[in-house]
Amino acid sequence: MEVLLSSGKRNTRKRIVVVIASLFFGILLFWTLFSNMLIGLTLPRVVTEAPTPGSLDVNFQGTSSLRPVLEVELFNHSGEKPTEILAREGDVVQKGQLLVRYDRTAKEQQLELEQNALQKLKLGSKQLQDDYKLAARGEDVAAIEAARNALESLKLDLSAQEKRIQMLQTELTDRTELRAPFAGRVTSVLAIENIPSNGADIRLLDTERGMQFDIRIPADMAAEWMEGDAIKVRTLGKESRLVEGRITKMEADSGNESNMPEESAAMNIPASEERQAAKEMVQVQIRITDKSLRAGNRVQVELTQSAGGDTLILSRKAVHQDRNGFYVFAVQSRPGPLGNQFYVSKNYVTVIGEDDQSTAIAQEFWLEETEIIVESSEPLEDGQRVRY
Amino acid sequence: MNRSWVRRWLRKDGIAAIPFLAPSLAGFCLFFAVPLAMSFYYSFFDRVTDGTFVGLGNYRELLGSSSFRKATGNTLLFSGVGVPLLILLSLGLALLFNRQLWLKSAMKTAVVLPLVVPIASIVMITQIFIDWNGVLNAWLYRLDLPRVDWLNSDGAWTVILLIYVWKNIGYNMILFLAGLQTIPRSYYETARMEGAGSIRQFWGITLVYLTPTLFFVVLISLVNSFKVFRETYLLAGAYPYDRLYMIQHYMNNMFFSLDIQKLSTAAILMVGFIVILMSGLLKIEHRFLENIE
Amino acid sequence: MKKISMFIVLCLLIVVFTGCSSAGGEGGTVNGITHTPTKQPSAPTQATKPASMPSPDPKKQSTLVFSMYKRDSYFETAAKAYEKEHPNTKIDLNYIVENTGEDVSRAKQEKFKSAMIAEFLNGKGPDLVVMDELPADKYIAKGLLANVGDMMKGDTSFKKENYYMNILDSLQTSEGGLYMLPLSFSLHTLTGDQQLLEQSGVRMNDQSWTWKEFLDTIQQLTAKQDDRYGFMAFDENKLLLDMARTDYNRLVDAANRTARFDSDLFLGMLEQIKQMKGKTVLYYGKDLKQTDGSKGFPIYFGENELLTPFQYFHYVANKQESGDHSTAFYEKPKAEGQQPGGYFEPRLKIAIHAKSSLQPEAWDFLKFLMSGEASAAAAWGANDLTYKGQGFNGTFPISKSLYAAKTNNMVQAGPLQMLEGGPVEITEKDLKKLDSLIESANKAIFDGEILQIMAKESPAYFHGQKSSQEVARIIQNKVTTYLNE
Amino acid sequence: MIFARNLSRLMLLLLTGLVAAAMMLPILLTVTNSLMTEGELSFNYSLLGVVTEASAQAKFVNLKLIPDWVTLSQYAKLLDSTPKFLQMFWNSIKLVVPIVAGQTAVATLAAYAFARLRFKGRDVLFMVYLITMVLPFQVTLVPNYLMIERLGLMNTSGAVILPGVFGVFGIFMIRQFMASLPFVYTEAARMDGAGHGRIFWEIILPLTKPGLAALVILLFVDYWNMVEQPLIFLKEEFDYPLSLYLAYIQESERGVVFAASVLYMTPMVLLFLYAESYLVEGIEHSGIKG
Repeated sequence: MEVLLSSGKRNTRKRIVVVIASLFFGILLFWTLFSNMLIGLTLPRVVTEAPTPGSLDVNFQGTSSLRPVLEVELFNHSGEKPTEILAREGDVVQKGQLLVRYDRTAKEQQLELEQNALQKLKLGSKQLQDDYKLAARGEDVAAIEAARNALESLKLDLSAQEKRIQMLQTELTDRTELRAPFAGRVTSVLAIENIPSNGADIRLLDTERGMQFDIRIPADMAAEWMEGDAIKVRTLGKESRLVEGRITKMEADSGNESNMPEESAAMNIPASEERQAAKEMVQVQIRITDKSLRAGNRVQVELTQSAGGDTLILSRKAVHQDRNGFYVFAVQSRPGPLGNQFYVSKNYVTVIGEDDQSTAIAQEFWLEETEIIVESSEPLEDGQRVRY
Repeated sequence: MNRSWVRRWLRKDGIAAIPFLAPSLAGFCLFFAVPLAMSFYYSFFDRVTDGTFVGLGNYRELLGSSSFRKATGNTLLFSGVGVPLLILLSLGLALLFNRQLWLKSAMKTAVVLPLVVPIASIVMITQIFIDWNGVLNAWLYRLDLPRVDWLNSDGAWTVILLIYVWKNIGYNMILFLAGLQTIPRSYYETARMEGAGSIRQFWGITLVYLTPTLFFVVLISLVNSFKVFRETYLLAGAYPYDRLYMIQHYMNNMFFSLDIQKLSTAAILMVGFIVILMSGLLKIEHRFLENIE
Repeated sequence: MKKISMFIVLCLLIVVFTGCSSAGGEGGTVNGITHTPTKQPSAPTQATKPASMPSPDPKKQSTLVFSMYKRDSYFETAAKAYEKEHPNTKIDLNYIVENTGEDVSRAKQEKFKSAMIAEFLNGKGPDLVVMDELPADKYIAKGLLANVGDMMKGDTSFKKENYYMNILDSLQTSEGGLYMLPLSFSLHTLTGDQQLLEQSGVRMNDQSWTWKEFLDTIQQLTAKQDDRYGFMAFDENKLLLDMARTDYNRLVDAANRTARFDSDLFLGMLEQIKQMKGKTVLYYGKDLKQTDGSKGFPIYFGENELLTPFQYFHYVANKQESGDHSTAFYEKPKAEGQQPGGYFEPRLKIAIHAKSSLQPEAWDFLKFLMSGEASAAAAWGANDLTYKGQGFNGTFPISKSLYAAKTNNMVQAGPLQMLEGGPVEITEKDLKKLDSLIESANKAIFDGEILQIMAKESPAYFHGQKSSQEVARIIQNKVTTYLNE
Repeated sequence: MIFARNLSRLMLLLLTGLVAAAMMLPILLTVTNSLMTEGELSFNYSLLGVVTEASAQAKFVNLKLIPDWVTLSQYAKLLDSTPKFLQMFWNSIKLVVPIVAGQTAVATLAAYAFARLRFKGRDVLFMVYLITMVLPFQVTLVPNYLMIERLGLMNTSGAVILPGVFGVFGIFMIRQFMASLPFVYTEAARMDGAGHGRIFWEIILPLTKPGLAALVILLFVDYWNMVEQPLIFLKEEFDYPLSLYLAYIQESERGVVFAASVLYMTPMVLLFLYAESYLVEGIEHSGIKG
């Protein structure tokens, strides 16, 4: 009897123990799965790529704007207001081509006046000639002398007046017109019809001599060049094309960047002075003789150099920089309880070259078959666990 | 007549034993016998690899080591006191729990629980008590007595002994309880009918039929008395207070000194001691087995 | 019946046979990882020391196993670099922990120690091993490490002048063998204000002073002036360790297995350290904390461990800020009659397994490691103040040329920006001073079970919990146990 | 008479109660401490192992049984931010369950041979078995390491499980139980011509039930607590069992050590509570009459 009772009691106890045990293990199991999921979710998410072996053509792109080799300003010296402007901006003009006509009326009136005065003088000279003839017949030496003087002075006046008229006449033809002194292109028309101008009226570019620009180029890329070498230059704008340029001047860069305000020679790197400073630059002047180019046009010099033989190509976003140099975040996988776990490891690399998309880094042992982090949802640290 | 029949079929058991023994023997050879044999081999050489045979040189050196002698003495003392104490206490408890008792189950659980306490907790709780700033010293302070550095005093020995007993009493009790179940109740009933008192029953039946279990418990208690090294080591390090410096410390230190020869030699000596002890126990057991045949 | 006995005999035979063959020379393959699969089990593999180190056969395919406790990126870099140069050699790096931070409990360290013992004693083990976490003296005593000193001598391509031979020479054992090569080291020095010390008129000679003389000097110095403390030590225990280290031979007689920690010598050390506390000796760890005067203690001498050249300048700059303009470095006290020369602490000590079948390859790789050719670190910066995780790249390298390259980098980089205060110019003159400090270092800082026992027990005295005799007795007991094992 | 019997019962109860209380104290301490906040713990035990100045006379570790504030924060922290803990918990299960099952099976068979059969060299062989049980781990570590490596088990759970399965403890223990079973039980079957297989399976095994229950409990406890083997033979931390987490718990994790201990103990306690009923199930209940 007692045995039966106690065995019944025992069975209930066993059942209780089983229930508690399954509860205990159940909770732990649930928690194991749940917490792993939770931790997984809180990890920063990263996007990776594998560096591909190959040589990156390191592109150098330098842009600069053209400036002319020779450009002159044409002035109206008459001070008359322009009446007709024949040239338009961008016109290609021949030597001697009429560009601007100026107001002639003032000059013409003056000429008329002068001619009238000449007429008067001529009339006066007839009188004096007669006087002189009369006096010459006489014996009065003084009178003869006086008459001759008067006639001489009048002749001088006459010739002076004639010269003036001549001058006025040339002025009338010359100064009332602006003609191209050389073949070229009108770069700008400053004159405005009917308004007298004080400064230049037309700016004319000498197309024979062409355009030129200055640019800073990494020394190692420019190493093969000499003055006088030809170089391809790309024009920027709607109709981009390649034109031939010629190097006119090369000099080592002074390093003082304030000297060149214009150009933005850049290796397409995140603005990092250290990097710039690290590269030796050369100042190059290139002349282009292409008629279609205008001053101020942006031109671009594109250079490619194969960076090393043993390089790996990475997305540029993957390479970061700090005080000690360039580094990448690699993904390291360590086996974990539920499959592999991934950790960030920071590794310094040697950057060999870059273009706007990718970076070439020196081949290093650990880079083989390593996933490099390109993007991350959070800032990363060495040793951090991530998911991807 | 009966007896000779038994003997005859026992003799035939050799073949029958093979299937029972084979799995165990295979694994045992691989993981235990070979290492044991190698240890034995090491104890006669001066180096583990390419050593030269030095005969009993290692043994001589070992016995000449005062630290080894100290360790042996301490171990003998500890086990000599600890094992009987533990067995007495656990047997008493097992007998107690084998009777009808209120809240028996709960108390039994309470006694067994120390078994499951992880070493880390044991060490930490011990430290709470015996640390320089520990509870024991706090009590001493309240009694206006000076503090004691328990780990560097003879008190440490008692502390370790307490840990040993506390931890293993449940272990032994389980064994005894299981052992007690193998004694048929009918024996007691017969004895009671024959008018034997409970003390007589204990000596005549319980203890006799418990002999194999007892044999086992003695050996396990001995093994466990060696295992208390783990706690000692975590509490007091590789070089504890003199009295606590046991044979396990010696062996452990020899291991980390790469002195496998001395380690093996010490182990072989220890084994020798245990073999003698066990032969004695086995002999008693045999007598018992013959008794119940 | 017969079958049973046959069975038992067979089993025992298996036992004995496997036992013997395993115990004999081990050269077999394990998991197919290890090299030389063909080797007579009984052939003596005792390292026959080559008169001249044969250069490794470049055509031989080999895998060098290199074990260490902690992962070190320098080794990884170097291994890959070496593999690239030697396509037929593979380096198998084994480490237990990523960094020591994950092993606060030292469980892994215990594992590393045990595994190494098991491997070495089985005649396997790595070809190269970093000994920093292992008891090197025991390994040497058991003949498990190859004498790299001999390899060095036998190798004509090894250029001694490129290395700090003073460091290597002082790591030789008493028999003249050199079993470990440190890849780097740090310097232990005293610092003081030269001008001030000269003005004080107290005679001193840091080339030869013992601790007693040094402490006497301090006492004289502090007797003269009032506002300056004598010596800023890190704490009592470290001071005791330093003192015990110099007098180690008088405290421990390993040959006769006796210790003299109960002697007046040791008791004197203990008591002196406690007595001098205050005016003469300050303890960085405690006193500075209590007064909150972060820099405010004017002292005559301080002690310093220089891990990097950077620290040298950093320290000098710090002193300058607190008013000492002529900071000079002095040698730490040494035992009586000892050669002049400062203390250094070897780091990343690498040994070659005496039974490695790839010793020439291992030596070649070790040479490569020492040369620092694969060192990636360009310069020292403020982040490199600590040794932690810097490994080889952080500390003074054993290679002179590497050191020169690094310091050159430092000079090139211009003035050092300190964590606080202004930048510090690094001059050739400063570097020369530092050079002489390095060149003169010839005493290795060592550690061991005995010193550890001492360091564990003595704080009880310094904190006033026990008497010096009590502490000395406990130490004496434990050390005696240790020596007599 | 009745009074005296009750009195002695009461006395016994009191005695065992006292013993039980003393035994329970450390466990109670563990459980109650596991319910304290981390702050309370560090306040109580910050002085542990610290060498204090002699002047700091009255500063002691604060032993407290009842938490100021009962909280499950330790458990939450342990389960939430220590994924390692749970991983190790399952590792323990994965290691211990095969060992216990394997050793029980192997040992029961071998024990039968040692206890109930008689063959030459039995006692010697048994002695050799026993010796290996006594040796400390370090003694056989070097040859063991070699063996494990040769078998290709290094760094796999097999390196821990297999030696466990062939452990000697079970053989020894079950042998003792079987040895003490009176021969009369098997004689009848023997006379009926039953083979050893049948005798083992139908008679001896049911009779050893309490022993098996004890064995399972003790084996589980032993292997749940093992430290050295997994530490040496397993490489990766995520393979480690819970015992290693606790044996080498870090200073910084002290705040969760009590909670970890409680969770660590729970499976063993549950197992004991479950198996206990078999443990005390006497022979009379097992249906065999002598």
